[in-house]
Amino acid sequence: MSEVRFHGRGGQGVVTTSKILANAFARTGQFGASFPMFGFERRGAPVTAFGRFSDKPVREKTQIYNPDIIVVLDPSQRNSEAVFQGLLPGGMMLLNDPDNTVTFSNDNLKKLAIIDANKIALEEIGLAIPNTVIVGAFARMSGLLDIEPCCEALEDYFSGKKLAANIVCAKRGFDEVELFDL
Amino acid sequence: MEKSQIKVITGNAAAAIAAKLARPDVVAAYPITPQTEIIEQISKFHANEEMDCELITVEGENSAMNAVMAASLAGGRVFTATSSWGLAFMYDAVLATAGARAPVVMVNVNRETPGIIAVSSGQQDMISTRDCGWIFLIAEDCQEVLDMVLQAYRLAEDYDIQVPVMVHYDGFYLSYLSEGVDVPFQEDVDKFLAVLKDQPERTKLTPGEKLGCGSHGILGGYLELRHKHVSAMERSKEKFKQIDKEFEDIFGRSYGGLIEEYRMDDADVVLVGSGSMCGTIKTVIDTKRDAGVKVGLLKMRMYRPFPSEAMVKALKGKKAIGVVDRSLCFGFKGGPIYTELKAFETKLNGSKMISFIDGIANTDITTANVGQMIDTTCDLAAGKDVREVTWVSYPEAQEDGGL
Amino acid sequence: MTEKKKGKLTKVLDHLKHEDPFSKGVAFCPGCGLELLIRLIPRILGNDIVITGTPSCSAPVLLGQNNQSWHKLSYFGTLMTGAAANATGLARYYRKAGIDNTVVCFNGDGTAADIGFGNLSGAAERNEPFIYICYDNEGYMNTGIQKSGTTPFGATTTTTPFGSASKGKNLRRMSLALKMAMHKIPYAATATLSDLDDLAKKLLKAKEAKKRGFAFLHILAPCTTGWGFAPENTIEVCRRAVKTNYFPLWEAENGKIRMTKTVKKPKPISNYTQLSKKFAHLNEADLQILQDDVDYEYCMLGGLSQLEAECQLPVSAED
Amino acid sequence: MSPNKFFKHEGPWSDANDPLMCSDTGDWRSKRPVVDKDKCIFCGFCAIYCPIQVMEMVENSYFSPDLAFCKGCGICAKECPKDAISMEPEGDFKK
Repeated sequence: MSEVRFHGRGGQGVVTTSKILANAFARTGQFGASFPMFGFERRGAPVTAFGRFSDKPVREKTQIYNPDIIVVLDPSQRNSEAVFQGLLPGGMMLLNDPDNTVTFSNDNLKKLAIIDANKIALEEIGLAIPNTVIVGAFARMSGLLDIEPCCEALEDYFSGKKLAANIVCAKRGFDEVELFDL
Repeated sequence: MEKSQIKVITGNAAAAIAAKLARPDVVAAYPITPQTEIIEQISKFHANEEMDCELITVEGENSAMNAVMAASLAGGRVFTATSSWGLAFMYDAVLATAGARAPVVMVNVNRETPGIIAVSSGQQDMISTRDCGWIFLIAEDCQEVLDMVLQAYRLAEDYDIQVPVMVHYDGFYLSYLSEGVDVPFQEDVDKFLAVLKDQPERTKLTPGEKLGCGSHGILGGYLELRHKHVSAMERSKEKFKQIDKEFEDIFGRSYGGLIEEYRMDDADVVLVGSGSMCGTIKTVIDTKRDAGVKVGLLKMRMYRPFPSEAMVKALKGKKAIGVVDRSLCFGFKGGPIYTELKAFETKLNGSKMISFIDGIANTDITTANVGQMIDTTCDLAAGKDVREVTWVSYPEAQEDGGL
Repeated sequence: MTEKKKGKLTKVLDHLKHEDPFSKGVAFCPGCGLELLIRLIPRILGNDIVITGTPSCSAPVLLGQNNQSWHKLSYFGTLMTGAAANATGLARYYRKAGIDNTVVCFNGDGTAADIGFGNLSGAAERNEPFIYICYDNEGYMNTGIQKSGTTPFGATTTTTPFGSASKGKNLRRMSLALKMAMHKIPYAATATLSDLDDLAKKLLKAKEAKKRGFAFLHILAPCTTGWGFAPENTIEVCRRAVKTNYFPLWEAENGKIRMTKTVKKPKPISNYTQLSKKFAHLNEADLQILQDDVDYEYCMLGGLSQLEAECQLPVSAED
Repeated sequence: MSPNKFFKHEGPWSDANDPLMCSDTGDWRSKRPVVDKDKCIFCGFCAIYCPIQVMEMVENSYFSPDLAFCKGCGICAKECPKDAISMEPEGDFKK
């Protein structure tokens, strides 16, 4: 089972990112559970969400304290202590950032993936909402999913032109994410 | 997947979809965190003609319960949902609904209760209304939320029962948790609920029919109705078991009826829990089992009526029992389920019992906390001196000699 | 046998088309205004109404005892807090099930003006399809005469006793019917027991209006026991309430407010208060306060009733 | 199952298909209305205002109270435009 923690701010679709991934896992016959950290959600405020993805049913209902993977949708939080808290050895991090040269000195972090998701989102949907780009990038980085179930999962959240544009976002996220082994 | 389809949805969406599948005549509700998404979803179904019901967007929870109570007594199938202060605000009508024996089905998304403002999970709202004469069911995950709402209609509207049913699930934990839910097809749900149409008609309030509901109970009349009510609650235990079996016949899922027993057969020590904590407990039990600890879980699906017979049967002779309560029983040191189970202690053939209080106001019942509870219960089984009541996430409580 | 017809039968009798569904011997006080009202409603509207009641003066008769009933109507008796919501649930279910219905939500002023006002207002805002009747005896009479929101200035009750620092109720009454008319409902009206032709017509209009939504009637029903007047004066008290403009008779049909009875030379308020002991302690200055309040309400109503003819609601948002 | 001794139904339902409850409210009376047939102009005001609705038409010519239930409030006498009804002490009618 992979335990994933998502960091972002209100309006970026942090919780939705986690939901779409859970949905994509379910479409492959695997299991996913997604939930927000408890508390008030409002635009601009830091938001944390969780995801558990597994080939077996997910039974735990607790928050995630020791993630295998951290996903940071808000570049300004990339250096906050909360982001790396509890990261397990061999951990991965997916970062939305225009700067692909950022480095981190965390002993447990072994794999880093960076993508300028805001730029892609602006180009494809005209809004700086990076979540669907992140979904594609997550599939590529984690190696746990193909891009197809991710695109199919988007059908539950978007329709029409928005769906088409977000599918492009996810695919570009999958194709354009840069991976670094640390 | 012929009979259903997997949808990744929240517990709230599962409740809303279950309500839709049950085809209620009247839905009345008022929003409150963490229940709000249920009525938003139902409003959407209604707006898109996916749900053919009278939707009453009332001005407060008290009216929600009063409206569905009356619609139910007029013969309708009804649905409403609330949480915490909302449940408190409809309390008089909750009592009246039970007293009138209106087979209302309500979802209560558990949340801490007013006074100390806490937008957080906890079963205190449920405990505060436990003796109101409703049947209480508690779901563990999103799938069970959906399934339990459907089972609730079979129970509430059964001619031999006619008692309102409240389906509880942990707010925040299940309300906002998205996971794969096997959503049944309408025709199967129709089939499952069709039994209710074949039974004798319940007494209904119909224009010109010379029947009235809300009569005074005088002399022995009040006692007679109360005794009928208590008898119906007793009957509901066996009925719920049957309903769970019939549910399995149609949907291929069953939950064990009143209680679910997890790795109980050869267990020496047992945790008793309810709701979303049970998933976490099962995971920890598996780990402990791998380490040779003979531990099991008794999950309560039905809380009112109290499934004492089933619990005694399952717990009899176990060395030690740790009861996990996500709420408080003011005036008693231990949690509510613990204090109630204590009443049957003499029937347990020497099983020892302790109380764990955890999960109040979103204090997470973590795997570590569950591990600690199992260890403590094992210590009790081994004859060590352990505290009767442990506030797991509040070690400071141990400084108080009284507790 | 001589055939003699010395007078002309009152046309009110023409409105009493239906059987009186109530048992003849029921436990209302002699001279009770409520008893007259509750018998007339089904005689005018028919015995197929579904009436809802709450703990109040009506409850001992409206609600049964064990399996037995005092009347033949369908009724639902529950709580003061949610009466309008009960009626909503009934009316909505009947609509869904295609059952022809007239739900009459019948409450005292304690429910309508006080503890149940929230859901009354909510039901009106949602334009729920039933008739809400407030029988106003200006206080909680069933529980031993305590004040309510419609208890007028100066009236003594057991919670507003006359004393060295108290004139009885030191506050003014609320204008319940006007407040309800402001909900933009198809029909709102006042009525009382002295003007039964007016009352009957308004009940029938309410029944017609509830096809389009919420209909509200505010009916003054004096209480001989609680107010301290002789039982034979019940109708006279109503009559004087109208003649002093203490309780003007008007209706708002689709929002158009119209006086249904105009009093050419209104009598001073003392003409009304002198009948009831609850006002007996008031001096002239006190009475003037009550008079001013009555004048204010009437002035406001007068202004509203003289608005342009086109000042009315669109027939119905739902049509 | 519990017996249906006081209630026929599971819940608090009363059933008016059975005989209605009825009190002998005539016993409450201390004065009784006495109608002067000659003065009565058959207008019906006593009948419409009677809270118990017990003023009955007799021979299409006058109204007469059902004394089994009349509580003696006196509204009929008060409202009669011709003073055709008088309230007379109940004691006078006792033997």
